[in-house]
Amino acid sequence: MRLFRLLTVLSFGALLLYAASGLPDRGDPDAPPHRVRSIAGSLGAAAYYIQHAQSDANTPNIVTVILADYRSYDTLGEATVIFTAGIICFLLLKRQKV
Amino acid sequence: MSPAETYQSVVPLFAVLVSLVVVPLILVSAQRPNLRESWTIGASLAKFGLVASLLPHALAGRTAEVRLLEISPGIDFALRADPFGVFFALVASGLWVFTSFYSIGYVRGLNEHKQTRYFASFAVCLSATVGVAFAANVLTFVVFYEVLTVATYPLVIHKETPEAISGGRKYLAYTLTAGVLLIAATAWTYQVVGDLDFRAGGLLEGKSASVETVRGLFLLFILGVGVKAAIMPLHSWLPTAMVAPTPVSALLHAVAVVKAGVFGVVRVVGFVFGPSAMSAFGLSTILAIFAGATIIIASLLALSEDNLKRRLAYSTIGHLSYVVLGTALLTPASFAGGVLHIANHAAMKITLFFCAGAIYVNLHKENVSELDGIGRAMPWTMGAFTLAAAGLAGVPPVNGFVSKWYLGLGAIEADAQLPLVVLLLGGLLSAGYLIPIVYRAFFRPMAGEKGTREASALMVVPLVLTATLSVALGLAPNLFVHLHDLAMNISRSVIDGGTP
Amino acid sequence: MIDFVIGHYGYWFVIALLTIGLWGMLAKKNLVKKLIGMNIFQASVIMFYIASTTKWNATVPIIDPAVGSADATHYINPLPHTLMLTAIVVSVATTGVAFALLIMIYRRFKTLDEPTLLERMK
Amino acid sequence: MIQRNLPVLIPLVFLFASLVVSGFGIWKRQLAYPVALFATALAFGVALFGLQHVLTVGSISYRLGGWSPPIGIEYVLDPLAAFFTVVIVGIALLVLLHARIVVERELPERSVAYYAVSMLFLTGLSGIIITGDLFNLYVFVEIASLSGYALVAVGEKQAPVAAFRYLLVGTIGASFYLLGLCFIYLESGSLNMADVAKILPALHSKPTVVVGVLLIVVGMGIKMALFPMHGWLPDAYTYAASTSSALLAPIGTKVAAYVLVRVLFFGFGVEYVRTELPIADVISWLSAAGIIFGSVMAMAQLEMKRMLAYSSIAQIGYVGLGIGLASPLGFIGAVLHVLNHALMKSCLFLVAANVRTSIGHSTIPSFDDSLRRQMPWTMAAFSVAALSMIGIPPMAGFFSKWYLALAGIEQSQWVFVAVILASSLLNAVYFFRVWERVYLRRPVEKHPVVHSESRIESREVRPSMLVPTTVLAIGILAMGLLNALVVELIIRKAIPPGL
Amino acid sequence: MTLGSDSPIIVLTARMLAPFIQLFALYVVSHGHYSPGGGFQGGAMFAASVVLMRLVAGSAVGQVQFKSLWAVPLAVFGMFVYAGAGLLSMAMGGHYLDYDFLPMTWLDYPARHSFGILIVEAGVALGVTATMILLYDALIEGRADD
Repeated sequence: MRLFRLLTVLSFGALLLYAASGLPDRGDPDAPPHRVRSIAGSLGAAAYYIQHAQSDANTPNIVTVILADYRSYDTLGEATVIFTAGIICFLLLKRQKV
Repeated sequence: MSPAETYQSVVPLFAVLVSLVVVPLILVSAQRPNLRESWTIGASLAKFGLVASLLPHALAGRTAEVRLLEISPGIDFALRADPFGVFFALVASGLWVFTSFYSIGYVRGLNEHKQTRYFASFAVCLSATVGVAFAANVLTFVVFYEVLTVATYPLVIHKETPEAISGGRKYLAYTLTAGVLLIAATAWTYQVVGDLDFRAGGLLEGKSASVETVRGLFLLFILGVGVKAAIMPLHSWLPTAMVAPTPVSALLHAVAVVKAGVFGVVRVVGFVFGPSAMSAFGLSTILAIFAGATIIIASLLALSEDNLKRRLAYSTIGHLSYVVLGTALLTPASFAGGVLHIANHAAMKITLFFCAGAIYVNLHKENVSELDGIGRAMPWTMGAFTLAAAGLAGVPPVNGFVSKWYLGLGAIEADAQLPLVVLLLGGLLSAGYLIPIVYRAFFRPMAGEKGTREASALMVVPLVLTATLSVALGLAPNLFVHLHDLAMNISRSVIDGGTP
Repeated sequence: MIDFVIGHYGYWFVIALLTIGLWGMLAKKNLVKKLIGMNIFQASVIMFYIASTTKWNATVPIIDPAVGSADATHYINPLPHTLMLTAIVVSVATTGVAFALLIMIYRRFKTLDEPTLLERMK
Repeated sequence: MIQRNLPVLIPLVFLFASLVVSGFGIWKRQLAYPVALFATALAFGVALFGLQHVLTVGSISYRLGGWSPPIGIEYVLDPLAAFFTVVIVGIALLVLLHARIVVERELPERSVAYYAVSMLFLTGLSGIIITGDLFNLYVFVEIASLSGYALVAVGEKQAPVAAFRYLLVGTIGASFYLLGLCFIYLESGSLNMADVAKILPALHSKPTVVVGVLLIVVGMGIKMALFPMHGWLPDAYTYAASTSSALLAPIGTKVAAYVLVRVLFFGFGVEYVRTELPIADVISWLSAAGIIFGSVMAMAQLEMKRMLAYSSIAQIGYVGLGIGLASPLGFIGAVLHVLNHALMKSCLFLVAANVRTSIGHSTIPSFDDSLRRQMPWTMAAFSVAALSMIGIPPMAGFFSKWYLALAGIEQSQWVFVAVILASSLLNAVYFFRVWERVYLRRPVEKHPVVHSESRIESREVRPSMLVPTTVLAIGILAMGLLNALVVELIIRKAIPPGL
Repeated sequence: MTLGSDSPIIVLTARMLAPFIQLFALYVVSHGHYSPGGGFQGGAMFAASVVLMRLVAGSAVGQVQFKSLWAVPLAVFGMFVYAGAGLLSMAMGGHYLDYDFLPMTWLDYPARHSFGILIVEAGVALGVTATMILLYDALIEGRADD
């Protein structure tokens, strides 16, 4: 059983190494996520954010703009996650009156 | 005859539904037995009336059809009262009338428990049987076939003894497996043909399909319907299921369930594969071999069985295979004989089971060896028994002779000696296992007290009537309901390739 | 070859961390240690995002008025940072719920050792 | 305005409901249940309206925050999503209708938080279904998962352990998804599903993409309890509170299956998963193994909820099989089975809850005849659902198997056909075991009572519990008869492009 | 319930530290537009100050600073601010969370977005603060009698 687990973990690692070998070099400025346009011609989101954050939201911190404007719905979900965790702890740990 | 024409009519639907509708009524009136039973009788009469109203059209070659809704894209849930369907529905619903009266006498005579469940399940069964008869395509057929399987189960285990429960398990194991195979066959057919409507002369007719496909399909179909038809290696649920109350055995194991299986075989052979495919791929030979073997082996097993109902069960197995054999021979006469035998055997076998039930209710005797001299105690019952037994053996005035005659004729037409021998041998063996009972009943002295002690009129009258019906149909096969003409029509339509 | 190693060694560290985390979750007997394994695993996923979307010669994604925003190559990709901010919060929330569960388990069974726990669950 | 904002409304209704429930429920405990119920009913109405709208007018693409897709997050309400929301919210509505008494009994002090968490669970599920963004999907998966763990944890004594194990495994699954998404993002540079679908075809053979797809499939496989990744499920469903099992089992795993459909067929492309990287084959073989495994294990269980849990593993196998076959018929079968199984499983779990409420336990060997006499309606519902699970026509369960069998035959996958059909019989065995006890076994009593059905007092549950159970049973029957309607009107329109 | 520390040094240090942490937290929230920071970070810091007081002075004293009872309503309020801002923009005819449609006509296009971000961040900060306190209270509850 332990051997089986070890094999699982090792094969997982090997799989990732195989995948990583195909990744672009770290820091390559021309890697797909950084491009202005994707190979299918659609906008590259990251480049758009960098170029337009200031003019769209008057805010120099691009991360904040993405977080609370471009992808604000994600952040609503994120806040909901943490709210969920709070309610769950309330649900699970509130002592029942015996 | 005029070419087949189809007209829209909801009568087939009503014929199916009428017994389904009374189920809630039966359940509601559980506390008032008389009302409850009157629902059953009313439904049975209504059902018979509805089916009978379709008869003139069927004789004229007109087919009533009702398409309800699509249950799968391209496949309708549809009912079609073609001649064969009407024929079978007529037999089933007609005998239900008798059985309804008989059942009342039987369950009250024995003070059975859970009578409500009993009558409710019975009504569902009949709906399913008529549904099987009128199914316009294979999928609709499968639906009713499975409903029949499930609805019969409460009847099989009705006594709730360990024996009944294990019999029920066996029954379900066989029939559910068969149902699954049938579903597979249906799905496969749909993929091959793209259509599932039954068609006289064969659904596969003119469709290109490889030998393997057709053989595989045939195997699945025959395994699917063969379990209910109790073709030999698949038969063993039937004797076990005889633990059910006798009216159940009578109707379901003489008419509804097993006949639905046989009906399915005929449907598959005549309306899915068609005679040309059957003979071209050598399928009919295989089927005939199994049917012939079943006739002989089942009859031999019946000889050695002491329990009356089980003996009758083996007899049923044998006689069902007459139908299958007739179908497999694929000549006009044999096909007609097979179809006729569905009705004739039903009338005779229901009589025999009614008699067995009457004996059980009256004298609590189940075994053949205990029946010494009861002919004197129950003359009407045993008289009817004698007539039916003679009919099964193929003695002329009774209707069994007619169908066997056509079967024999068909065998000669097909120039096949072996089936002829099997038919004759089967007849002899039938006599062999039934005549000793008659002999015991009338010529052996009775043990215990003497005197006439018939069962209640509710039981005796139906069984005398069915016996009379058997004789009447033997004397005049076309009596009342023109079964004979109908069978001939069906046979012609199938064998002559779709154009009646 | 050297280029390949220099371009990829960062991934390898993260992958090592990932396997360590997974191993911790699978092999450790103590539930808290399993939870630690889970945290390592989640953290290394986050690191993988950040590590793999760096950009050489680029600065943090806060617009510098002196540089302007016309050329995207001046700033590193802000999107993974945002995403991982979310992932971190998710990870915190998961850990919180996990601790709540662990407390429940401990209150009921007085142990967090898996074999003992399985023994007591019967 | 409603029409334009349709996609976002359903998650929002649930989100606000959870806020209202937890905010006001603190002071007025009695308020929690009606609010939750009302919100679910409202969401159901919106979902139905959405379905109608999508079918008549067409899919709605919604730009959250007003940013067009690759920049902002996109919500897509297409026929598939609309159908799934209707199923999920509808089932949730019935389960919640049923829940009041069970929750009062099992969690008397904590009902407010419980309803709040259920609302959050539904927020997560509906968000997963409607979103068109791969990362947003992860966020909602986490909302649903976290609340799922909590719903499991408030059960029997062993429930927290089961929930903790579920949490560990579920987090692995979600992290795998996230990791896979990272690979996809690194190669495509986009998170929008439609966008990724456009970019990926050029990159299909790259090891990064292959591994990314694999990781996502494994991650979602864990969430949907696909065969060798099912370990968390039986304990979780068994020990969870009755209402939780009824809520989780029919819809929880289904949504993961939905994600698989979404991501594989809409995100990566049908051709890719069918031919270039035969991941669909793997899924279908695993599912087939899962069907057999789940059914066999279900036969060996003595506890009704546990039996149903294993049966869920088998049933999710049907969905996986349909997805794996990657053909229109298989897709129809899978999607229809999601609906059918949701109906059947929620009905069965509600039956289990009713039995527990009435006699305090649901151990199969102790069932006997008296149960049937005391709870005739519940047991009738059980019979209907069980027959449907076995696949007796015209019950709903038959038809999804029918489509799957058609799909299997179409592709000459005889093993799958055999598995589908054989599992019917296995289902028959384990449901029949219960059935036989309930209907035929005489109670062991000191003084046997014969023929006194009127004397046995009815212990049938309250109408508020009985009605949802019977409605589901009727739904099973109705869906069987009307399945062609659903298939023709909805599912056919939802078939992914290229299938 | 925790009892808190006996050491006056710790208590005093914490008491002196807490206001500064809170102030910095507010800074982090409001300055999120210009530097790393924002609602989550600020909220977590604010919660840290409250938790710090509970740790050093005991839960009972901590109640004076922030009542446990208020945690859930505050979290709900924070969430409501966020989700409500979205709803408001939807009600004004935009998409959900489209700050362009917030009813603040006196602001120009980018400024409306900037303001929207601020509202949302504030909501997040409130929610996170309350939830963190909620988590701490829930996890710590009943510790003494274990």
